[in-house]
Amino acid sequence: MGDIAYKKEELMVIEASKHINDGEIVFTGIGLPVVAVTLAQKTHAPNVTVVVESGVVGPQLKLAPLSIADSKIMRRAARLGSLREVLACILQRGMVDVGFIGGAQIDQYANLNSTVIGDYYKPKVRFPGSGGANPIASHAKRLLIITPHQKRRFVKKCDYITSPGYIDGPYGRKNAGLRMWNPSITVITDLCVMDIDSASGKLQLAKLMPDVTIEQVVENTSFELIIPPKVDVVDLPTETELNLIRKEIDPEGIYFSNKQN
Amino acid sequence: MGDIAYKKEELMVIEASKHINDGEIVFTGIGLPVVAVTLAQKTHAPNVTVVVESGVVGPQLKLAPLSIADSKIMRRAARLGSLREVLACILQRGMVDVGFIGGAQIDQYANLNSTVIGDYYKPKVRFPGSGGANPIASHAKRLLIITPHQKRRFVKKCDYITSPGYIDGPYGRKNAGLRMWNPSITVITDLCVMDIDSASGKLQLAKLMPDVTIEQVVENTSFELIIPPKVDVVDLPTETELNLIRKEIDPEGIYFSNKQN
Amino acid sequence: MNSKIMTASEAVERFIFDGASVGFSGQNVVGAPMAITHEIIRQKKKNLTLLGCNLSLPADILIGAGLVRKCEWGTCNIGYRGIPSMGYSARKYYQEGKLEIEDYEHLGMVSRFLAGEMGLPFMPVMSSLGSDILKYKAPSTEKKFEIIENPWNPGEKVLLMPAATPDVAIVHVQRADEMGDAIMEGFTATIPELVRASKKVIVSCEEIISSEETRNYPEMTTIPYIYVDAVVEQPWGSHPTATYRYYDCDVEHLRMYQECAEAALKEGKSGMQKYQDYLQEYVLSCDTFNDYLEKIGGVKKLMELKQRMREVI
Amino acid sequence: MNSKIMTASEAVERFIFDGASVGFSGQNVVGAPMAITHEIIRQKKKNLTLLGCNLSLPADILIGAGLVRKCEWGTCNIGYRGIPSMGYSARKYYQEGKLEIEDYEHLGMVSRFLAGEMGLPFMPVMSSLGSDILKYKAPSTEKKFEIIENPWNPGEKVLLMPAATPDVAIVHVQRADEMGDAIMEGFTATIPELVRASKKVIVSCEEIISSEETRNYPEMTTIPYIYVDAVVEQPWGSHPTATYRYYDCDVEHLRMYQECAEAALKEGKSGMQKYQDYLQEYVLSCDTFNDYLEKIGGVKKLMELKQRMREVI
Repeated sequence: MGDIAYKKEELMVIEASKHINDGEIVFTGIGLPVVAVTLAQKTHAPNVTVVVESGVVGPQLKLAPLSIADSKIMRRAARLGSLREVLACILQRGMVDVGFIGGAQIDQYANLNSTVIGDYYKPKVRFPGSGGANPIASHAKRLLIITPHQKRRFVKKCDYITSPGYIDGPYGRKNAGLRMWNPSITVITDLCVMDIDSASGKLQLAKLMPDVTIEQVVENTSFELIIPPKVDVVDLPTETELNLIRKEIDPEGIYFSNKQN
Repeated sequence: MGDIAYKKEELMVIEASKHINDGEIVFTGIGLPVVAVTLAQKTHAPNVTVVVESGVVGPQLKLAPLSIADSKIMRRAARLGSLREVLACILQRGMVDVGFIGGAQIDQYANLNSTVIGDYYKPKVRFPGSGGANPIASHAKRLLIITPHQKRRFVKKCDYITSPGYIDGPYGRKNAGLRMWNPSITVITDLCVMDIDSASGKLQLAKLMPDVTIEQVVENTSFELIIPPKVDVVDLPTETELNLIRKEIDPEGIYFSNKQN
Repeated sequence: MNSKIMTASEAVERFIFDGASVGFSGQNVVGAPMAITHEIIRQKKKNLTLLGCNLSLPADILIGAGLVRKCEWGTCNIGYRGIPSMGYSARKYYQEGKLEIEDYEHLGMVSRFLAGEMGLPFMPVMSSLGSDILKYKAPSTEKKFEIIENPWNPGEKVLLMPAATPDVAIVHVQRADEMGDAIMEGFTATIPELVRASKKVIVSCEEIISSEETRNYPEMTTIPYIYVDAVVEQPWGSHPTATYRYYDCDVEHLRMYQECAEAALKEGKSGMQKYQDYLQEYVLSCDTFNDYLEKIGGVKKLMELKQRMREVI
Repeated sequence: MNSKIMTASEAVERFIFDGASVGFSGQNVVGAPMAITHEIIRQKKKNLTLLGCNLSLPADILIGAGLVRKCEWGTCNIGYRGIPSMGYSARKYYQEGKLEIEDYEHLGMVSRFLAGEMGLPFMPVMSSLGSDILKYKAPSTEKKFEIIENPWNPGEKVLLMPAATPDVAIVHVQRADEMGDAIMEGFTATIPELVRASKKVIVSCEEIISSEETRNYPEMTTIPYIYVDAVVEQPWGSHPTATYRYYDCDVEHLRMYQECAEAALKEGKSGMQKYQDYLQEYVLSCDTFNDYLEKIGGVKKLMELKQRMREVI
């Protein structure tokens, strides 16, 4: 543990922000992703353009919005237009560098499920469905997934693939007809960072969160996670990063639980 | 001849205006058509909506514009939008009741040519091409053609079909895949009014202009025009109609030659 | 031209019918046409098919009122500050087998409206591929999609999605004139395509303005009158969702709604009564949407929401 | 963000190359990007392919300058009060076999840009069917179109047209900020689709305004900066065509241009000299578009055109 106390979600957001480069176009969803992209803008990537599915291009975010339809997300945008303009004329056209997605289940090929748990027609639980997640997963050059690491969430096979990862193998996307057939995918959890093993199209461990062991990760994952010989540890947050989150981006602490790491 | 002196084009425009009903959506081109629709608005059809290919919906025309891109045509429109909005979301969607078109040649099936005279690759004369004419001819429920009646213009077969009439027979449009497969087509010339004989898909004489004989029409038409047993004569213009054209719609006399009938 | 101004009650009576397919404006907690939605519940228009990208609250409350047969949606997401995203009525009815859902994703769904507004039978889409959105058809659908080869790049797959052309679209906007020219502020989401794809259109608005005003700057008119059949003036007409630049969403009321819907899902008979009580109190016992506005807190609450929007933008 | 403001000369040097495919704004006598067009002639960028619905004056003068290999258009129409509609240089070069034309119609052409802007390989179109637009392919084109059966209505034909994605789009608008957010007034014709379908975009504008101003009401921004590579400020930059709400077209100059082009077509060597003299006087001998504006009548003429627009609208 470092000298500075921080919450798990704070470090997840800080790690995510480092995957965003200056000048890129980032497709943001609600919650932690919008904190991550705002943090990136306030640190190393001031010229990032945020796009939001409802039709917002390039807002100048001050406080983190609470929903993709929150009026705050329209703040001083370059364009307030339509969903088609964003999902078709920016995303499907191939202009989005980084897209954030999530789901109730994620499997070994990084497929995501936000539709049903159980049988599709007689589910145990019904969720809202795709929204913009499927098109983001289909068309963004790089995908970022920020999610809690729980055994019931990291499943061998999703009950329903809402947003495609590598589907069923390294050429799964190509076979399905997706143009962006080999995107980089990064999964950031409270235990570790994962990415895609290009040979198998499966998730592999990339980095551990500070003070987390490989065993802990394996215990909390239902599928067989690929473990490379050498695994780095995520950097501890800096005071600057934490201050930006706490004082500028989310002063009300809306996005962060009270649990400290 | 009536008591009131009038120009041929004036009567053509007045006749055309009678083919427009109140409340209809009319797709207008440049020249005489815009005079005809404005006249209809000022007489029996005040609630006509004019649409123009450049993206104009429902302008309140005062003076006749000189081109479909003349700034005058935007006057107090309901919407200034895009070409796609008009050609796709109004015209192709099937909302246009009446469309005006024209061309350098018109043949016995009311096909129009505004592309080339002669061979397509080595033409005698090259014209501007379709513009919005082809989509209007394809999708409007009724078509109005205002044109001078000349033998070289009324040909047996167009050198190039830019805008389809009945193509090659009563089912020509259906066979080609056009949804609006049996539109009403009315051709108004300085000699007569023609429409479509539904059995053959060919042009037939409908009415004669005042003081014009069937022989004159036949002499000036290169194809064999269908002549029904009984042919009516177009009503003479009223003073009200002429005054509207001369004093309100085209006070500068831009559209009308100095020849009097 | 004749004025299209009418009351919510008249608009629903004239244009919504049992079995109609109805498209809705609204994204999560912004821009849902709640005044018209309440009126549909009061008039008990049933067996409805709802269409939209994010159907959110209007779908959930119509489902909870037992009026919906089927939804074709990208999502039904009401999520906001502490409020669960899934509409609980939708969850309940689907899980109990009382609701048919055709799942799409937002790009596929807006592409269907795009085909509809342009008079095309289908639209090519390059997402949905490889997902279970294509695997699971809704029981009623004969052909949810078609995959063809790209004629300009043999071997490449292209998904075709069929046009969607709802019987009626219901949208809430900031301003409209009596003919139906409507001005939207903020993002327009799927409104332009949805409206132009629909056979009839009901526009509810915060304010009616004169045609003189709309025609001064026609570039700003989002929907020209030719698509519009009814104009309903209802200030705060999207409450408890927000209307951009006018008022913020009412988080407290939204939470209360979701609590009632959650109770109906989880607490059996007493929970279902709780939801029925909500409907009775806030919809069925109200003659008009103004009565509802009184009940949710009246002038004081409305001014507070107005003020909150000012702080947000 | 970095400013994208540059001179017309810099913009053409950086983004137009020999053999490029270039799309243009402009409908007949409104909104043609003449300042950038003149600069292309001065820099002699050649073997160009031009794309647009109505290519009008920019195409005709580039063809007359001998810089165009091919056009893909709906029309080339300059018609106005006594001015013949067909561009005479286009007619001359085509009739003499020196220009390739792929004829489309406006709906087909804008559908091609629509496919391009959405990242789709093709767009369904329901016009062109039955016409000779489908009969005559341009010599260079492998597959101008494809007709398939509607999967949702067997027996119905649907035309597919391939996406158009020009290397560069050149458009003239009223106002833009230094990042490239551009505001168009009046009809937008094909500008939204053309710009978003193109790989690079040059925006010339009457006025540069601040980002503070564009971001006050982002609903009005026609083109957001993400599509834009160069912003060129050039008042009266579309002369002799009009810029809506700014100035009317210059009928006298347009007529003079068409007379020179007609002479080149009909009067042999002396006529061709007349056209060359026009190019020399009004384009080649000018360092910048401001020099041209002096020659066509200077301040007095420009104020007259401004006044004419006021009377028109």
